[in-house]
Amino acid sequence: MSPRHRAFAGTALIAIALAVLPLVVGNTLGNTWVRVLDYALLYIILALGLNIVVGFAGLLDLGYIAFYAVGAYLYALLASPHFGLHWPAWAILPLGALVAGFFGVLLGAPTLRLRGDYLAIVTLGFGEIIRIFLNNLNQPVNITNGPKGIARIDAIGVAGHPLAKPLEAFGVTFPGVTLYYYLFVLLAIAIVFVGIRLQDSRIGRAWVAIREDEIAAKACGINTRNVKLLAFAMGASFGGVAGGLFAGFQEFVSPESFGLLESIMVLCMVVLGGMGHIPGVILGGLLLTLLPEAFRYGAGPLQQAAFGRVLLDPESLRMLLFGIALILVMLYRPAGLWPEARHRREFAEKK
Amino acid sequence: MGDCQPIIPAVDIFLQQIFNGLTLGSIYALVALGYTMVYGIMGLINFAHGEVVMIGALTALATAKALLAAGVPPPLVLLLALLVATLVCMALGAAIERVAYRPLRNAPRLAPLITAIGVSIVLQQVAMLVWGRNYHSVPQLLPAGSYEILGAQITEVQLIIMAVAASTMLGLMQLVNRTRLGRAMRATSESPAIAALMGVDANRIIMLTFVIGSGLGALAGVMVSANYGIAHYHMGFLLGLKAFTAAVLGGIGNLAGAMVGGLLLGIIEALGAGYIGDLTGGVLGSNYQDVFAFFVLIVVLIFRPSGLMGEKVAERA
Amino acid sequence: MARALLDVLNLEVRYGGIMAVKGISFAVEEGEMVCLIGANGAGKTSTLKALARMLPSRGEIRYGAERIDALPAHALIGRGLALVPEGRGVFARLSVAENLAMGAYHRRDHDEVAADIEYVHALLPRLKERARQLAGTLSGGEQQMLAIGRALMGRPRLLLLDEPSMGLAPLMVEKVFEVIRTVAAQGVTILLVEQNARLALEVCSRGYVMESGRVILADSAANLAADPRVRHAYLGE
Amino acid sequence: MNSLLDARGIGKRFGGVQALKDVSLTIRAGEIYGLIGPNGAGKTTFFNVLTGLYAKDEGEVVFAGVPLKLGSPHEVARAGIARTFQNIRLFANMTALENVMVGRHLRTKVGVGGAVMRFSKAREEEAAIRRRAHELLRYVGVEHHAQKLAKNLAYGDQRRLEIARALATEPKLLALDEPAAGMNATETAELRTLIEGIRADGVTVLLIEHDVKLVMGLCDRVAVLDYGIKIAEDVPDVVKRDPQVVDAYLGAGHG
Amino acid sequence: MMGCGKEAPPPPTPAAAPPPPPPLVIKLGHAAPLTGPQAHIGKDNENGARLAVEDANAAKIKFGGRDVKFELMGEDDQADPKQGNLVAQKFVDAKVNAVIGHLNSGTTIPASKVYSDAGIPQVSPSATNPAYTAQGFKTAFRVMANDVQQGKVLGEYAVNNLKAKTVAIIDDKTAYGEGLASEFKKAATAAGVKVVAEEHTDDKAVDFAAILTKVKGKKPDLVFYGGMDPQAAPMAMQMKKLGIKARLLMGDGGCTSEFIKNAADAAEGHYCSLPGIPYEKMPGGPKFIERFKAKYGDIQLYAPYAYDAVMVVVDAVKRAQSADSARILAELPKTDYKGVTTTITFDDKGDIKDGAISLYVAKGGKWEAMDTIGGPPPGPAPAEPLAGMSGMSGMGGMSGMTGPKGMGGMSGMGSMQGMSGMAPAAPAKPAAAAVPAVPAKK
Ligand SMILES: Nc1ncnc2c1ncn2[C@@H]1O[C@H](COP(=O)(O)OP(=O)(O)OP(=O)(O)O)[C@@H](O)[C@H]1O
Ligand SMILES: Nc1ncnc2c1ncn2[C@@H]1O[C@H](COP(=O)(O)OP(=O)(O)OP(=O)(O)O)[C@@H](O)[C@H]1O
Ligand SMILES: [Mg+2]
Ligand SMILES: [Mg+2]
Repeated sequence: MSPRHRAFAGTALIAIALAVLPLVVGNTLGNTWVRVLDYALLYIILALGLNIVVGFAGLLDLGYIAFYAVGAYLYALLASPHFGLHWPAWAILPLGALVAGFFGVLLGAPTLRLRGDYLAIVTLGFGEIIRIFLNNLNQPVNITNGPKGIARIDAIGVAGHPLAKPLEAFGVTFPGVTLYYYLFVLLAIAIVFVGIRLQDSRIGRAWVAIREDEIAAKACGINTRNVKLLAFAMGASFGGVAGGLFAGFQEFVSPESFGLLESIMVLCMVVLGGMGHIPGVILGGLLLTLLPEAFRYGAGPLQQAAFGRVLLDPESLRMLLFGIALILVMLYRPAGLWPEARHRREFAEKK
Repeated sequence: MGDCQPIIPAVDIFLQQIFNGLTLGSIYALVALGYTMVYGIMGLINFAHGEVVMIGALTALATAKALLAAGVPPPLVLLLALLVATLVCMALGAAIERVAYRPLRNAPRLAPLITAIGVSIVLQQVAMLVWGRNYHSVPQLLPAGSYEILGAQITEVQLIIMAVAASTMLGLMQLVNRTRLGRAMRATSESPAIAALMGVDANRIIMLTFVIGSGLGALAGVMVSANYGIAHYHMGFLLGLKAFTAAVLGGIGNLAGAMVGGLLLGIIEALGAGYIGDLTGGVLGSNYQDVFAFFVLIVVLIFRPSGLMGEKVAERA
Repeated sequence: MARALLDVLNLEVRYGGIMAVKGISFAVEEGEMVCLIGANGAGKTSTLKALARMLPSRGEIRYGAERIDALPAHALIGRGLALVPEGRGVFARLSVAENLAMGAYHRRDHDEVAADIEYVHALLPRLKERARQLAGTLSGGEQQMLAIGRALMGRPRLLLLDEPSMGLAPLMVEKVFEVIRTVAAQGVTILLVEQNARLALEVCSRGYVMESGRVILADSAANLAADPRVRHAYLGE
Repeated sequence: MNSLLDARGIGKRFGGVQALKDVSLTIRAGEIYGLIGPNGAGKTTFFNVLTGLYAKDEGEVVFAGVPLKLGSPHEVARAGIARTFQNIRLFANMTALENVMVGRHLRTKVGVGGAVMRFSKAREEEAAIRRRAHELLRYVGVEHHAQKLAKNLAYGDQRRLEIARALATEPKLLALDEPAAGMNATETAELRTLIEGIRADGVTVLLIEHDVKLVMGLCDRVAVLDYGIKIAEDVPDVVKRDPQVVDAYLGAGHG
Repeated sequence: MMGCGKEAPPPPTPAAAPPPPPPLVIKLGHAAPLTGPQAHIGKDNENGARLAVEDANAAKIKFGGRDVKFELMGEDDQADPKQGNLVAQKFVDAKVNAVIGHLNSGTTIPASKVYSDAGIPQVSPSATNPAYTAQGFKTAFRVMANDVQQGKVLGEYAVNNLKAKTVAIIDDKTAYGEGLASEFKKAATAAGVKVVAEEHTDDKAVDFAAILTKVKGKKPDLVFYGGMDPQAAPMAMQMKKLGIKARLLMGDGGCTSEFIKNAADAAEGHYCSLPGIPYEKMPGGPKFIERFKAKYGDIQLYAPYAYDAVMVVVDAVKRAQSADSARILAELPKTDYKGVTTTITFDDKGDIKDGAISLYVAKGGKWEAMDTIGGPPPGPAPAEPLAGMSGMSGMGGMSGMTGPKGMGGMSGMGSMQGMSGMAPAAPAKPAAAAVPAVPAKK
């Protein structure tokens, strides 16, 4: 087989695997795991967005979830009984990307001079400000419905079929979670594609240059302000899309989904997977979503098997194991589970 | 019409808000000192510091309860509880440093941040297993009296907290800026390898810094729980976050900055909660207290990118 | 025969898969002034770092009566071994005075430390002028002086110098070498790595030439300076 | 002769230190202009002000006939001034090749859309960037290290790489801050050939250097700074004999 | 010390000679936050549910000769809507027959969609946001008065009984706290009270000095707090420190033994409300408390409601004589069950009908019941007492009804009805709970 054929065969195989995965998982492990996969995909999209900001451009952003929130609330407000608007998802999602991108610039612009941990704390503050506004904008005019959140959001529809409803096709019933899975996979692939293309371009190089040495980058003629703002905007718009998907999938949004811990979790995915390395980030997103669920299933029964009784609360044990896993991974793979190997890529290309 | 409130605040209420802010601020400062200490040496946000504070509070509480039950007189109980908590936290700090941070000394910058988050989760869960999910009430060990100044109340506990925060800061500044150990700490913070050439055992210095920072955490924990009369395994997170914000506001790595940042944040929060409503004609209320605080933080950092007291970066192009 | 103060046997230094120093051996006698020259990337810095235990290495390093290859870096200055690292390595956020104080970190003889500060100030008056300035804001040359001054504060018996003339103005190079000579005259043993081979061979009594991680020549300074290979490769003739 | 760069009355102070005081100098197109002076004289500071990394206190610079927007490094680079740094500042974790490719950023323009869609124009531009980067690496003599991470190069090679990166921005004026530091005589001679070649290709060179032999042999004119003040400016032979310069900088050995 | 909540299942009774058919297992899902700041309340709910399942199993229910065995599947939803939906999906996959939960409205509402789609009945013990039952799902029930019901009672009580003319309102900006506070405000202003300050905090705060100082400046007669005890207790302490004389009035979130324990002497004199009738007055109440304490320690908050929620499902299962979700669902609306909190019947939305609400005052280190407003009277003990509760039947009805000693309470119409043993006629509107000048005596 020629390399071209091989690449094609590889792609086809991955495509088939991705297509069959939810059916297999749904029928063996149950739809819970398909739903877990759905969330994993949303987190992967988020992590890929944050990766642009943190991984490529080296800007530590602890308020990233704010963009997710912006996307989610935009969807919620435009497609729910709250304002009686029922826009189609396909109009809202791109708008969400745009609005979130705008918020990205809004955050980026005043913080350009800040470095490292100062930037981290300002972005954290920004994230909290957004959340607090969402939580409070039910007075004096009710915009966000405050802490009660917005319920009965329209499901995302494809070709007139709301994905929340099971679909009969090819003699198989696809439950809602599976349908969403397909949508999310497609979007995640698109975003991976954008990420890879950007990384391997003039712009991607400029981001890395800024990360490596901002002063030298400036002296090389890079307009660091614009390039940084671009990173913020791109990352934010990915977050905005993910937020819209989340709102449509969950059919409910409330401010508590957009707390600081979520930002930290997404950051963990990026770093633990391998900052700046797209496959690594995907792995990170996948692991950090699946792991706690696996612990949820494992923590009780495993103890039962090992000690004959449940010694520790499964819930505490689950979080405990999660914390320990974070520590261990970092100790043994400080650059992440699947770090960037820049020179390897370059070598491969030369041959 | 009848709702019309005087815009000029009543003196007693205003003064009370200042006291509130100073107390809260001193607490932030006390915790922030621990952050800044470690950050100053290692350039590491020790995300687990808030949890160390929590462990300090709960350990002191457990000790105090046991001692009170054994009939030990309260002043002695306080001292012993503080002592035990400090020792436990110091040991904890040493362990955290050894296990979670030392192996990552030369790792990418964000790696220790993630282990710090991991440690923080682990400490919380362990505390939950040991002390349960419930809130604990804290026996009154510090003096309970209070004074009235121009109609505003201030308790002895509050005065003690302010005094402890201020003297801790002064003590630390003395240590870091004036002593041989402090110089070694600062040298290590820049380059452990070069400091080693001067005979500095970087491992020892870093460990020591951690131990001091964590001991401070215990002190902070005791003060916090004494002030609020309540302790819980989850108390460290938010406190840590606020304190860290304060440290950044003041200029992280700078001890005086931690104090200034803490006090400022405390006063901003108190005045924010107290007066935003009146100032905005009721459109915004105390629910925007944190927005206000973060807004101030952002504005300060825009004009002073390394915090209020932060040193200019001594880097040359 | 007097035992060498520094005796290196089969020293190897690796960076990952790359071997930067490939099993070199050399010795420096007490009171001697020896130089190590070689092209960029020859492994000179790696060698000095290994001697100062800033890098892990294989092979034997004897210092005085002791093997030091298993010691941690911070244990050496107390034994009188000091390194002025390549690129100076001053503590940027410490003042000039504090940097000097760090040089005497391991010493407890406070009175003599104070006297040594006077001595260093006399030797390098610019440091006195700038005593309170943060070292990070000094010019390149000023930093080099500070690095040397700081090493002197440790009262070394063996001083390892990595390219002390780098970035110095001519007058200053003379000055620094004068200082080095003065120090050497007071009995401090010196191992000097220097790109300015001409100058190095002038002040030193013996020299080693390194290339690609190996010692390829070892001789008296005069012979080396006359060696055509050296003249061609390092003296630009 | 037409002047390429005209700096007038540049002043810069750091707290109590007046690093530059009323420094004026003119560099002619096509020459190699040396800037020397004792340590701490303000040479690097002059570079930093010129390339926009430090905000100036006083003065102005006219470059190629237009006033230079000081304080904005990327615009200075766009106007055609490129530099190297005294303490090498490469993108340590990028390969040598990528370092130079970053240097092309300024003269290329594919945006997000082009990068993602890889239109033929974008592909061509990318290929051209790569080609030019290889050329430049070859030009300075480190092409065999193209795929090594910059931080793993030997010191001398890092210096050359920095020059290649600077050249990638297509400068009219190349400002080199102590390029020969850490090089032995033979390597310095090679460097000299390189700089001469750069000049021959039409790039004006501004050189800070402490290697007097190199400066005096290479430069058409030399200016001397001392304590932030320009104390001399002339052809090397005159400067060399200027008693003030000998006193402050050269020392008796070089007279 | 390990905080281990799980008990080994009760050992199977030694089998008689003929091998019995395998028991019919009925799976109940229980979801609440078991980690995070609300973990203590979540675990409390789960414990309440566990106790109920044990009791139900001890009652040895049989359908057609087959033993029925209830199993509880407890999950942690972390009070996070996303986790809540995951847990819901897990229950659906596990084919649970009914769900008890979730604790918070923020998780209950999105999850209710999942249960509704799967046709699984859901009984929340503690979600009080009206929106939960307003979505039109046939599967959604709750055994607790919602914010509107409770807020209304509290608002009117503040005016009519506590004689407040001015109030300050504080809430924690959670769905629960703010929901309750806004309903309180509506009712109180309608009844003629002036709101002099409206302040907000959050559900993680411990420092309320600033807002309390502001409140102090406005000199209200009463301070209403919509939120939970972790904030309420320090709030009470700080009120005392600041010398605020006004009393706190709180909803169920502050109505806990933890509040009293943590606020200690600063708790004295504050008020709170709990949906339902004081436990000690319910037939199964005192015994429940005793047994719960013995097993899990103090009740945190909603354990009795979780217990009742399970029992309501068990009751429906018995009537349906089936484990089938659809059959259970058909029976649930017909519920008329005397629980430990109150007598439970549902309206057509799934809300508890005429939920009684009781008011308490902190006195001498414990909550003392004052009044009960609205709600059906606690009738006699169930005709068919569950085995686990059989011991209680003797103390049913009236014995629990003696007014709290030394209290001037028992003045609400609802309780008067109860005392006179009247049939659950049209419940008195709380507004009609006019305050008799003289405490009613039996
Ligand atoms: N950290 C490192 N990682 C990988 N390789 C390294 C590292 N440091 C040095 N090297 C390589 O080791 C070899 C020797 O380097 P070293 O710095 O010891 O040379 P040197 O003789 O001091 O050169 P120079 O005169 O340029 O300072 C070089 O090939 C260099 O590329
Ligand atoms: N960022 C800064 N903050 C404070 N002082 C500075 C700063 N940068 C430079 N200086 C001071 O300005 C003076 C000039 O420094 P500069 O680096 O320009 O000297 P130089 O001529 O390049 O010297 P060298 O030949 O040693 O590199 C020095 O005294 C230096 O200490
Ligand atoms: Mg070297
Ligand atoms: Mg310079």
